[in-house]
Order: sequence, then structure tokens, then C-alpha cells
Amino acid sequence: MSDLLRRLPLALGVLVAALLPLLATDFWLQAGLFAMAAVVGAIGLTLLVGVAGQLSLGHAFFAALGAYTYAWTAGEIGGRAAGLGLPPVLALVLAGVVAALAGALFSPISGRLRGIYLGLATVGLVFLARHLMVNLETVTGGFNGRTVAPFAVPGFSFSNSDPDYVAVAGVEFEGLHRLWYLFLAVVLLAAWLGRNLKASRTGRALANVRDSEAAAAAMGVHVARAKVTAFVLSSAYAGIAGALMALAYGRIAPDLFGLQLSIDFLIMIVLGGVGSIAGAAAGATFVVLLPLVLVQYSSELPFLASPGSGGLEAATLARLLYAAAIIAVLLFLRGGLAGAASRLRHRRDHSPPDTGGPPPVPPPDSTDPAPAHPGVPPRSKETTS
Amino acid sequence: MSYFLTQLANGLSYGLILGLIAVGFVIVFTSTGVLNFAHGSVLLTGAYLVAVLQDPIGFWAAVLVGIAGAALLGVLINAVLVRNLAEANPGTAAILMLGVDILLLTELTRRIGNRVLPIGAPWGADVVTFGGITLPTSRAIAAGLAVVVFGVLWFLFARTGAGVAMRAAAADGDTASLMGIRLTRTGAAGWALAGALAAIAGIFLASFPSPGIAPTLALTAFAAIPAWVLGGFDSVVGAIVGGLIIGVVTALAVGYESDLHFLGRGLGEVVPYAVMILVLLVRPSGLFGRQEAVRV
Amino acid sequence: MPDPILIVDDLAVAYDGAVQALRGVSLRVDTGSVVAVLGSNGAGKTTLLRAISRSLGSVGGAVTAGTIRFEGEDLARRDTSWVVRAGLVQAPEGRRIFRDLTVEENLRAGGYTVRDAAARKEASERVYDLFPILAERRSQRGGLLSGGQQQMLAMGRALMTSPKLLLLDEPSLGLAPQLVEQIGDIIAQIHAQGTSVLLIEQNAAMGLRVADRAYVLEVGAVTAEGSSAELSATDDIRDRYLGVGTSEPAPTAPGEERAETTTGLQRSSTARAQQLRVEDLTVRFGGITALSDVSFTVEAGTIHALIGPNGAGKSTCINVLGGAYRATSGTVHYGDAVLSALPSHRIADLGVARTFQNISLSLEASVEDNLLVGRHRLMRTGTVSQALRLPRARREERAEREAVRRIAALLGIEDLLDRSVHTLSYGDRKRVEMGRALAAEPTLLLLDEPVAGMTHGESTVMADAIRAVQQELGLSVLLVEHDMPFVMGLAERVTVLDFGKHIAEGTPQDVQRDPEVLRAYLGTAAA
Amino acid sequence: MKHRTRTTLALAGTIALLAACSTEDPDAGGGGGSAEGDVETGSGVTDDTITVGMLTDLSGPFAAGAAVQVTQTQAFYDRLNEEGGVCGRDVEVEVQDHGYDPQRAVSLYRSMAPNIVALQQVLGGPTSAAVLPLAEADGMYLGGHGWAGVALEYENAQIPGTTYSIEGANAVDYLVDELGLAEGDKIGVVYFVGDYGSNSLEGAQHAAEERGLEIVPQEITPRDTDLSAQVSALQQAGVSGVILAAAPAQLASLAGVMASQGMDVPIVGNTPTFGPSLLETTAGPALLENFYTVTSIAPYSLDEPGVEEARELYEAADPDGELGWEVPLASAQARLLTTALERACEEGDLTPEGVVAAMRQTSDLDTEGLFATPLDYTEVTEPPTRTVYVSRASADAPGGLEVLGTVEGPSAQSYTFG
Repeated sequence: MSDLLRRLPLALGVLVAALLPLLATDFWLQAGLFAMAAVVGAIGLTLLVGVAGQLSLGHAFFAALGAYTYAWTAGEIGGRAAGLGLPPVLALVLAGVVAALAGALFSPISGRLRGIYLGLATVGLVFLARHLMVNLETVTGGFNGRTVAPFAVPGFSFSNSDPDYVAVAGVEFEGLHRLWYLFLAVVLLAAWLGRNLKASRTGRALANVRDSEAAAAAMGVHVARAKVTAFVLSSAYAGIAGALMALAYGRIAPDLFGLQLSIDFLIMIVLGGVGSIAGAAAGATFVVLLPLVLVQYSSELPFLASPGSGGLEAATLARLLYAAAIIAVLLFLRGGLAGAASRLRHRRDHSPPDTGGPPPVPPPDSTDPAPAHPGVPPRSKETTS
Repeated sequence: MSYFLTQLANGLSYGLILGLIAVGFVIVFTSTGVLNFAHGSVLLTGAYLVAVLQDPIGFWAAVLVGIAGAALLGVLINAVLVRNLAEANPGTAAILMLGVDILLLTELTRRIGNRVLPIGAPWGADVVTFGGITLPTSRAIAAGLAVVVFGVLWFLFARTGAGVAMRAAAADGDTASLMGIRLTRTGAAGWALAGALAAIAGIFLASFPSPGIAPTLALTAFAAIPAWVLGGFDSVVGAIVGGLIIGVVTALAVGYESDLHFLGRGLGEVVPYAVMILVLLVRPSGLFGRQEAVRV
Repeated sequence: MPDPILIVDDLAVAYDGAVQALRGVSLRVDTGSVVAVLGSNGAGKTTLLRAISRSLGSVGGAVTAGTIRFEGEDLARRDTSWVVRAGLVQAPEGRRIFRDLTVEENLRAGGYTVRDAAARKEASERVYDLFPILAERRSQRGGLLSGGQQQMLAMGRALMTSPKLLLLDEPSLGLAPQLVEQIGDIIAQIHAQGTSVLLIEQNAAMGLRVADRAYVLEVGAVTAEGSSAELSATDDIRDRYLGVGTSEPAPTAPGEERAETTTGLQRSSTARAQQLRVEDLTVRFGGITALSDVSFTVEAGTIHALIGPNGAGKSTCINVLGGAYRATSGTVHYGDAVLSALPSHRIADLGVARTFQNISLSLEASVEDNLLVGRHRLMRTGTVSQALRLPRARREERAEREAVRRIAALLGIEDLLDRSVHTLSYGDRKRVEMGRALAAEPTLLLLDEPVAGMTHGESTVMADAIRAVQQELGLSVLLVEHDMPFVMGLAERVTVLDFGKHIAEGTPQDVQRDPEVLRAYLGTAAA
Repeated sequence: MKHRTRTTLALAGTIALLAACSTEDPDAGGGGGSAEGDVETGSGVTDDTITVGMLTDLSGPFAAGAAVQVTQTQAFYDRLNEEGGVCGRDVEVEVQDHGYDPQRAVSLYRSMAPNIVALQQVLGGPTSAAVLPLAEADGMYLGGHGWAGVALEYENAQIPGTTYSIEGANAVDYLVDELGLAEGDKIGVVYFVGDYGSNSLEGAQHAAEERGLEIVPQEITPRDTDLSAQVSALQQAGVSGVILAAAPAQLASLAGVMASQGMDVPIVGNTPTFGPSLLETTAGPALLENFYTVTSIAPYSLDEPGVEEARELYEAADPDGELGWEVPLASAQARLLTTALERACEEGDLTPEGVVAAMRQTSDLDTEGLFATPLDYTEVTEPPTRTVYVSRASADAPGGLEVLGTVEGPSAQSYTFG
């Protein structure tokens, strides 16, 4: 019974996501595509940050790699920015594989640095990515970017053609609708795989590495390899997310994969509640949709100045509200959106979890005291093994 | 040869300014554990204050207000926001600072508009020439002042009680507080110092050869991140050396770009990060970073 | 009767709002006296000091009842800085000197609250008088000092405020005997200069020698108090520190209940316990020699204890065996393998599992997940098949969960499997950690203080479990423990370390009578 | 048991969905015709209003200039509506802010597309690059996306004047023909990474080949506001002129550093390089000395009826506003779109496709001086003109630029696209 209850929100969510295209306008469909692409990337990042305790600001690099891998391998042979003409399904898989390989190449650093230090080191990747995107013109199309071949399986295209008319329950299914279901399937798969991984031997080993490297090593976990595994997995997710972004845009250019994208991924998972897959999804949706919603509706507020008149405009207000929302979540919601949701559930369900335990006993005296100032990082930035 | 020296001088003076910014990152990080993504907008705030006040109250008074304003802004961010985080860890603190950065930058962008606000420095567009090298006066002054500032920092940290207390708190906050050192104060001092250094850097970054203040000035702080990281995250000396390395490497990459064409166009932007990654491959803790074994 | 400078009345402290660390602790320090608080790891000594110096908040603790008065002033609403300014200062456990700061700067940081430059100068001169070696090394970085010098620096740093009451947390920890003597003399000197001292010690010998009066703290409560002379004469203390003359020789008589405590565990591998040989092991950290030329052998399938006063090097030894620390010289053989040359995870693969002194569990994860980490080395499915939940992976997962359930049942934590560790009491956490080590199906089990902080009843259950597992699975156990009755009832052989040196070895009975051992624990007078 | 139930449910759902599917278009072949009048209408047109869109940057880096354009556009249509509007309808502008974020631009485009008949403007390189393919698929007129040559791939894209590459080629021609550079000389090109800068560089490189000069390229980013290193490199290379494809902050630095290093050579900039506030900076004197600009759109101060009208509108709408090329540009954009709307109305097809078709039928559009020559939009792969205005910095002219004349040099004529 409680099992069923726990699954209810998920089932409802999936149901809503599946039915939404029947009602939503193109705007919401398009925004939804971006949100779902972001969800995939955020799940990957939360596996790295939340489960393994490693930070990455290099996700834009892996997303770019995935996007261009898809565009290049699925692209038509010949033309200005040539392609390999592979089937799009294969290209989508390759997007993940190539990003994972690149993640593995970074292992000398990702296996040795921990936490926020790794995060800063990976900033470099974003700039490296940009340099490559701009200079490898035959593959990337340079500054102007390149078009992205629409996704298709034999006999069915996820664009407006082939078959050029599909309807479900009387609603015409255009490219956006078709992509929506493709994206939804990928998101569900990504979430399912992510959840399995989190609850598996690998996931437990990663969590142990995060909490105590020494203890993990003593249990037979190869600490450096575990970190590399987490980094590679999360790179693969980012690669797939990049390919989805490419499909959602239809055309990609270097500007789409800047540092801002990496930062946005990080905002998503922190707002959602680090380590939680549902939180990553919620955070991604929040970050992608909130600015759009604010821009759409803030202009309806009465006290605002019209654009160009120098007063506080709707657009500026929307941006300020977005920043304020981020700050408010961090100040008031412990554990982010997921943490708040689970507290809400607990409060409704039953009393605090630790009543009825055995008589408490004092903790050891010699435990390493927690950092005295909030947020003081661990003193060591490298791992020992 | 004089061409090389000119580029070198350019790089060194720019590197010293980067050092000022990078030291701010280090101090905030060691005193409160925050990766300060809002450092750029604090820098811009300081410089903006100077630009708008230099006309009514004069340049030097404006400089004082700008530095004090940036320092105060840092202290406020720490006291009002950072210390009230629901969950204090480096990740949430960093994201908090991103939120703060968006807030500040949106407002400053709105105020500045598409104008370029001159900073009104008395040295204007003068240049100094020595030994065949031409350097903008502002850069020469910046370099000299940076050296003086670093000297003052050294004196502060090595010779004054407050400075030693800050270092103690950075090294081991818990023990430092047992000595009666108030971590709230060392934290505030760290943010104030970082803000002041950022404002100084901002003033020079907005001086000739730059035309003045534009919102993109805030992005310059990001250029100091590789300097900070390759210096070793928690080392003030490392940040300064990192700044110099990044400054010189960037200037040389730009200056000799035509000879380095096989590496692709736009080297100036990627080279600092490439250098940073190379350094980390050899020394994951950075050049001056502390390598400490984890105790069980 | 002189005025009390510090009165602790009926103090209770809890961590994270749930875990109770101190209960009804009362003690007083008279002006001009030296008072010792004795107790083993996990007794709540450091918690007591943190409560007094108002620094519990930073580790998530809070005073839930009782008062602390310093010179009549209730400290309830004061912060650490105020307390220091009022003349109550602490030299923390493990010295905690600022390693990157010079000796002079360390002292300067200590004297931060002293505004008057002349007073500061005077204080530093007094410190240099007291510790001439510090004057010699004043411009050297703290991290480069030897252990004893670091302890002096920590004390000197605390003295910079010219405190009225000095709190010393385990000043003898990890120091050589001459140095302990010297530290004792210095405490006497400090006392003679008019400073009251509250000394927290695990080294009862040292504590009782220096103090006028002592309290014994056990599992968060004061269990004995009196003048030093009285306490060192009581059997109670001998009991507690050596397990000598206990009424019950072993918690459970071997043999009797064995049938009932069948573990139901089966080994999935056929690996057998092997002989562990430690040869000439030396470990140095910076200036400190933690172990010097230690040799001993643990025969296959036996329970071997490593005992010794705090700072003797026991945990260091366990850490070297487990691969967390590197030996400076010497070798460790486990069967044919050379442990001292392997990284931790390879050692674990050989069937060596361990527990940690400071519990190292994943707090957010469930008990079951923590136990399953122990099975890590036994599980074979790869990342991909786990992600896809292939039948193979699910089968394995089910089997492993079953195995973990059996281990949990053995340790009496079966009901807690779904709870996340941070909601557990300390004793349960200890059991979970033991369970995690057992889950790895080790052939050699390294236990670092498995019952520290447990009540007598709890440690009895733990001893039963260890013995049952050891018998059933034929594994070797090397354990480090302070609880002497526990050790004496369980171990077949005991190696005694003191100040990093091997001082005795033999059966529990032999060791208990060894005068060297008595001296190490209780001081010369007791031997 | 539970598992089986779930599977059954899922199967049932799938079957239900499949049953509801259809690949037959019920209104295949039908069009969205309008019953009243002779004018066919589609999205964004009702009986009394025509809605056009502006997708611009009101909160990002180009907010200030974008706001000027929004103000001017509003003023333009307000007056147009007073005078009777287009096709008997009032023109309304729907303004959305993408904040220079391509993702937002694409989503907002989706929200606007059903409500507008044409997009007068999508501001910004990355944002317009993201929106252009979508607008093309919808057959939606799209203007004001800057002057990058990539727009020539799209039938629906309207370029206000010529491309950055033609501007770059004309700049070289002007340097050679009027400013005394000769064969064998070197020209520095300092350009932003991105389509704007690289497009300008391509034009300059073509012209340099034609005229026998050598290009010394220096790539920069918007973050670079200190161009000392670049100037030293150019000086070392011995350039006799510099072409700049960047923003005002870079222009000020470039001119200032060049002056301080004693480099007395002309600087020619593309349209977005100049802003009047630069003359108040330390680089002011150097700019007055050496700065020229080649622009598709007429500078603010030009005395031609189209520009005068724009000025007059703007000064009424925002008396304290910043003066710059944004003002005539916004007027020109609105005017071009109005022309297309009017023609579409005449043709009886006021659908988005009809507006694009109307634009593509425009072959000889006189803009009363807003552009240097009449515009011809009939060739998709050709810019509507290859002539640009040349101006130089001036302390007296409003907007800081005084027009010297127009240029269409030989290499601008010989430049080929594709």
C-alpha cells in the first residue's frame, strides 16, 4: 500500500507528461523539450555531485561533444559541414559513447581531485570545447554551427515529414509532439538507469567514497577508479543531453555550449537537492521554465515601465525574480526542492523518524569536528590513493 | 626583442591585476569556504561607484568610496546571505553566489546601459617609455600599486594580530575559535579585503587602455579563475604567481598568434585554461597548494 | 574550602537533537587546583570540554540541561570568544597547532584576545621561559616541530591569554614517556604560577600524578570521583584500566552458548585465514614516531588483541595493516602477500576487513546499503548490467541482501536495516560498522575499538558476536580496545604497545601481571 | 500478481493510443482562408489588427540598444496607425525578451509564432541563428538579425542593407582608394569570435586578395577591453590600417592604445563598433583623428528625409534617449516590414508566407536615405545592396558620426557568397 502511494506521484507525473502534448501550445512543447534535455544532463550531474561528491563545471563540454557527435555522425554525407550519414539512433548512442570516452580521457584529473577543486579544474574544458568548436570547421561548421539531422527510425521521422500527418485523439502530431515522446522516453530511461545505478553496487561504492574514502578503500573499493566511473557516467549523460538539445534546437552553434550551460546544470541539481534524481528533474524544470514563465507573465504586472523608458521593465524584473528564487531556495529549503518535498511527505505521513529507537549512547569524543564555519571546505583537495 | 619585452611587460602588468582578483578568491575561499562567483559583479560595483562619483566628488574621493563600497558589499553578502544558508556546503554557497551575481549584474547592466562610463583617472591615456618598452601609465601604476598592495597584505598577514588570526582561522577554524578568535569577524574581514582588492583591480581594468566601465568588466573576474586554480586554491602567493603566469602566457599567445596559427584562431581565450589543465595534470593541488594526507 | 572557579552542575549534552552524549555530569574545580577527568575513548570527555568552552555548536551539539558557571558567571548565553576573554582557555586534543604558521605566529594567534601589546609581550616571554625550546624555534613553522614540541606549543598558545583556568585535552596523547613526564612537570609549573587546570586524560597514570582531584567519566556519566591518592589506590581503577580482578573473568563462558549463537553465515568463498606477520614496523609522521620496530604475529584463526595506553600507536598499526597509512620501514605479511606494499582496496581483496575508531559510515544511506558496501568485493556484476537490472544483477543483489540480513540478525540490528544511519544511536552505529566488516567475509578482521563508548551489556553482546563469527568462520581477529574486561575475556593473545614500542606479549593472564604493563597504565606508583 | 496487473494496464493504454492514431490528415489540402474580404489571412492578422513581433534582448548585454529600437519601433507604428495603418488594420507590436539566451529565444519564438504575421527583429547572433531555421520552416518573415552572411541561406530572412562581409570588403577598398593604402601594405583585422567578426574578416580577406594587400588577423572576445597586446602585435607587423569588427569598448581601447603607441593609422569599423559615448572617454581625441565606419544603415546625423523622419520620431518619443544607429535602423526595419505588409495586402495574401513572398518581390525599394541605395530583395542568396555609408567620428554631429559619402568598391562588387 505505502509502496503504491510512494509511486503515485511518479505515475501521475508520467501520465501528465504523456498527455501534455495533447493540450500544450508549441511554446510549452518547445520549452518542455529543453527542460527534458536538461533533466537528462542534470541526472548525470547529480550522480556525480550527489552520489560521488565530485563537482563538475565541465558539463557544457560533454554536452557540446554529444551534440556535435550526433549532428556529425547523423548528418548527410557531403555539404558544407559534412556528416557520416549514420542512422540517427546509432548517432544518439554514439553521442553518449563519445562523451563517455572524453570523460575517461580526463581521468588523470577527475580521479585525483575531489569536490569543488575538480569543479574548478573542469572549467577549463568549457573553453577548450569552444576553441575546438570554432576551429574544427569541417565537423562543426565553425561559428555559424551546423544543422542537425532530425531524429528518425526506419519508417518514422520525428520531424514534420514521413509520415507528414499523424494524429492522436484528433490532435495533430507535428515534429514537436513526436520529439516530445522521444524525449520523454529518453528521460524515463535515464532516470531508471540512474536510479538503478544509485541503488547498485556501484552507487553504494560511490556514496561510500563521498562519505569516507578511507572506509571505501578498506571495503575493497578502488577509490580513484570509482571517481573516474562516476565522471564517465555523468559525461555520458551529458553527451546524451547535448544530443537532445541539438534535436530540440535543430541547429547548433558554439554559443549554445558556453560556461553558462555548465553553471545552469549546477544550479539545477543544487536547487533540486543534490543526489536526488527526482530533485534533478525538478531543478532542471525549474531552471529552464522559470525564466520563460516570468518573461511571459511579468509583463502583465501593472507597476512596470515599458521597454526603453528607463524604469524597471518586465524583462529586468523577471531576471531579478529568477535570481531571488534561487537565493530563496538556498536560504530556506534544506536539501533543495527534493528535501522540502520529502519533509512535507514525512510530516504528513508520521512522526519524526527517530522515535522508538534504542537508548542513545554518546558519540565518540575523538570524531573529527565538523568545519567550524559554515561551508569551510575539507582541508585536502586530493585523494590519497 | 623590444617587441617581446613590450608583450612581457603587458603580460606582467595585466597578470598583477589578475593576481589582485585571484587573491580575493583565495581569501574568501579560505576564510569562509565560498567559491565566490559574484566576485566579478563586486568588482564591477566598485568600479561603477568610482565612475559615477568621480564627477561630483572627485576621482580620489570616488576611489575611496568605490573601494569601501565593494568591501561593504562583500561583508553584507557574507553576513546576510552566506551565513544564513539552509545547508552550508561549498556547492550551495557557490550557487548562492551565482544568484547574487545575476542580481547585481542585472541591476548594474540596467544602470550602465550601452554607455561606456569613463573612470576619470588623472593618468588618462598617458604612456611611459623605458628601454624601448612602452607601457600605459595606468598599467605601470597598477603594477606598482599591486606590488605595494601585496606588500601590505604580507605585512597584514605576517605582522598584525588580526592577520595572523585570519590565517589561523583559515588553517583550522575550530581551533582558532577556541583561542577566542571570532570566525564571524575573520570571515567578514576576508570578504571586505576581497571586495577592496576587486575594486582596486576594477579601477585599473577600467582605466586606459580600456575605455571605461561596461558590464562585460564583470567577466574579467572569470579570467582570474585559472590563475587562482593553478596557484593552488588556498595560497595567496600561489594566486599572485598564477596571475603573473596567466597574464604573461596570454599576452605572449596573443602577441605571437600569427606564429601559432596551427593551434587555431583565438588562442588568447583558451590558453589560460590549457595552461591550468596542464599544471593540474602534473600537480593536482596546483603550484603552491597544500598537499595533505587524509587522516583516518 | 577554597572558592570554586568552575562549577558544572547536572550537565546534559545531546548531538543533533537526539544522540545523548553527557548525562547529569557535575564537577567542580577549585581556584588554584588541578583537576583531572579520566575516561576512555567515547566517554564524553571532549564533549565536556566543548560544553565548557561553548564550542559545541560547531559540531552540532547542544547543552540540553544543567549549568556551567565560571567564577560565578553562568556561561549559558556566552560564546567562545567571551569565555576566552574571561580567562578560560583550552588546549585542544591532538594539539591542533596551526601547521603553516610559525611558532611565534601560533602564539600570536593564541594571544589574539589580548588587546594590550605589553601584556602580550609579557605573556609570550613567560611562555618562552616555560618552554625554552619554543624560543629557539620561534620562526619555524609549527608543522615542522616534533610531537612533544607541538604539545608545548599548544599549551603555550593557550597560555598566551594568561588564563585563570586552563583546559588541557589529552596532553600526553602520543608522546614518549620522558616527554609525558616533562609535560606533567610543566603542568605543575603552570599550576604553581597560579593557574587552575582542568585536565582531561585517558592516561590515568599521568592524570593521577598531576591532579589534586579526579573524576572518572564513563559513557557520558561520572562514575567515580575523589582525590588522586584515593582513586589510584582503588581496585576500581585498576579494574577499569587493566581488567584485573574482575569478578567475571569473561563475559560469556566459552563453549556453553556456542550452539545457540550459531551465526548461520556461510562463506561464499573458500579462502582460509592465514598467518599475519608484522616485522619491524616503523611509522613516522612529520616529527612524531608513532611506531618503532614493532613485531608480532597473529596466528591463523585466533583472536589477538593490541592494547596500550592512548597514543601507544595501536590505531596507527591497524591503519598500516589496512593500507590507510604507509609504513616508514618494516613489512607486514599476510600469508604470502606483503600487505605493507599494497593499497587499501587490494588489501581488502585479500580478505582483510576492518572497522574504524571514528565510525566511517555513509550517514545518509540506509543500514542495509552500508552493510552491502561490505559485500562490494564479493559482488561480480558490472556497472552496465546493474544499470540495466539484468537478471544476473538482480539475482546477485537479492542473494547479497539475504546475506546482509543474516549478518544484521547476528548483530541484532535486523530491525534497523531500512533506517538511515544518521538516525541511529552510537552503539548501533558501532554495530553497523562491525556488520559492514563482517559482510566482506574476511579471513582477517581488524577491529579498531569495537566497543568504545558502549555500555557493559552492549559490549558483552558484541563480544559474543565476535567470538561466534570467529569460531564459525575460522577467521583471525586483531583488535584494539581500551575496555580491558572485554579484551581479557575475548583475546587468546595480547600484544602491549606503549609509546610506539612493543613492551609485552602473551596470554591475557601473563600480560595483566606484567609490571611493565602496570607501569604503562597506572604509573610507577601502581606497579 | 501486481506485476501482471501493471503490464496489462500498460498494454491496454498502448492499444487505446494506437487506436486513436491516424495518419490521414482530415483537412489535407484545405487552407486557412478568410471568409470576409479578398485578403487571405493567417496567424497574427485579424479584421482590425496586424501583429508583428520583436524578439529582442531587454535584460541581457544588449538591453540598452535594444530598448532604443523598441521605443523607436513603437513610435513608428503609433504614427502609422494614426495615418490609417496597413491594409485597413492597425499594426501592433508584440515584444518578447530573450535575454540573449538561445534557448529562451527558441521557446519564445514558438509562443509568438501563432500570434504574429512577421518578426520584425530577432536581436543577437546566437539567438537569431537558433530562430532562423524555425522561422524558415514556418515561412515566417524575419528581419533585424544583424548583418551576418549566414542569413543569405534563408528565403525568409530580410537583411537591412548589406552583409558584414561586404562592409569588410568596402572597408579595404576605402582604405586603398581614399585613405592612401597601397598594394603590399598590411591591414590588421581585429574581430570578435563569432559570426559577426568572422564574416567581416572574410570580406576583408577577399578584398585584400583582390587589391594585393595582406591581412593580419587578431581574434578577440567581448571580454577583452584591453587591446594592448593586439595593438603591439599589429604594430610589430607594421600595419597601415586596422579594420575592427567588435563593440564600442574594444574600439575605444584600440584607438587609445594605438594613439599612445604612436600608431597614426586609420581604423575602419563595422556598424556595431561605434557608440557616441566613446567620444567622452580617453580615446575621444584618437577617434576624432582616425576613426571611420562603414555602415549599411545611415548614421543618425545624415540629412536625408528618411533619417530626418526617424530622428524627429525618436526625439518626440524619448527626448533624453541615446543617439545612435539603432534609431534609423529601427525605422528602416519597420519601414521595410510595412512595405512588405502593404504589398502582401495588395496581393491579397496577408499570411506569413504572403509577407515573405511580398518581401521577395521587392526589387527597387527607395528608403529616402536610410540605406545608401534602393534595395533589391528578389535574389535570396544576394544582399539587397552592396553599397555602404562611410562616416567618421565627429564631435559636432548628433550621434557622433558625420557622413563622408557612400562606397561600393571593386572588391565589394566582386565578392561572391556561398
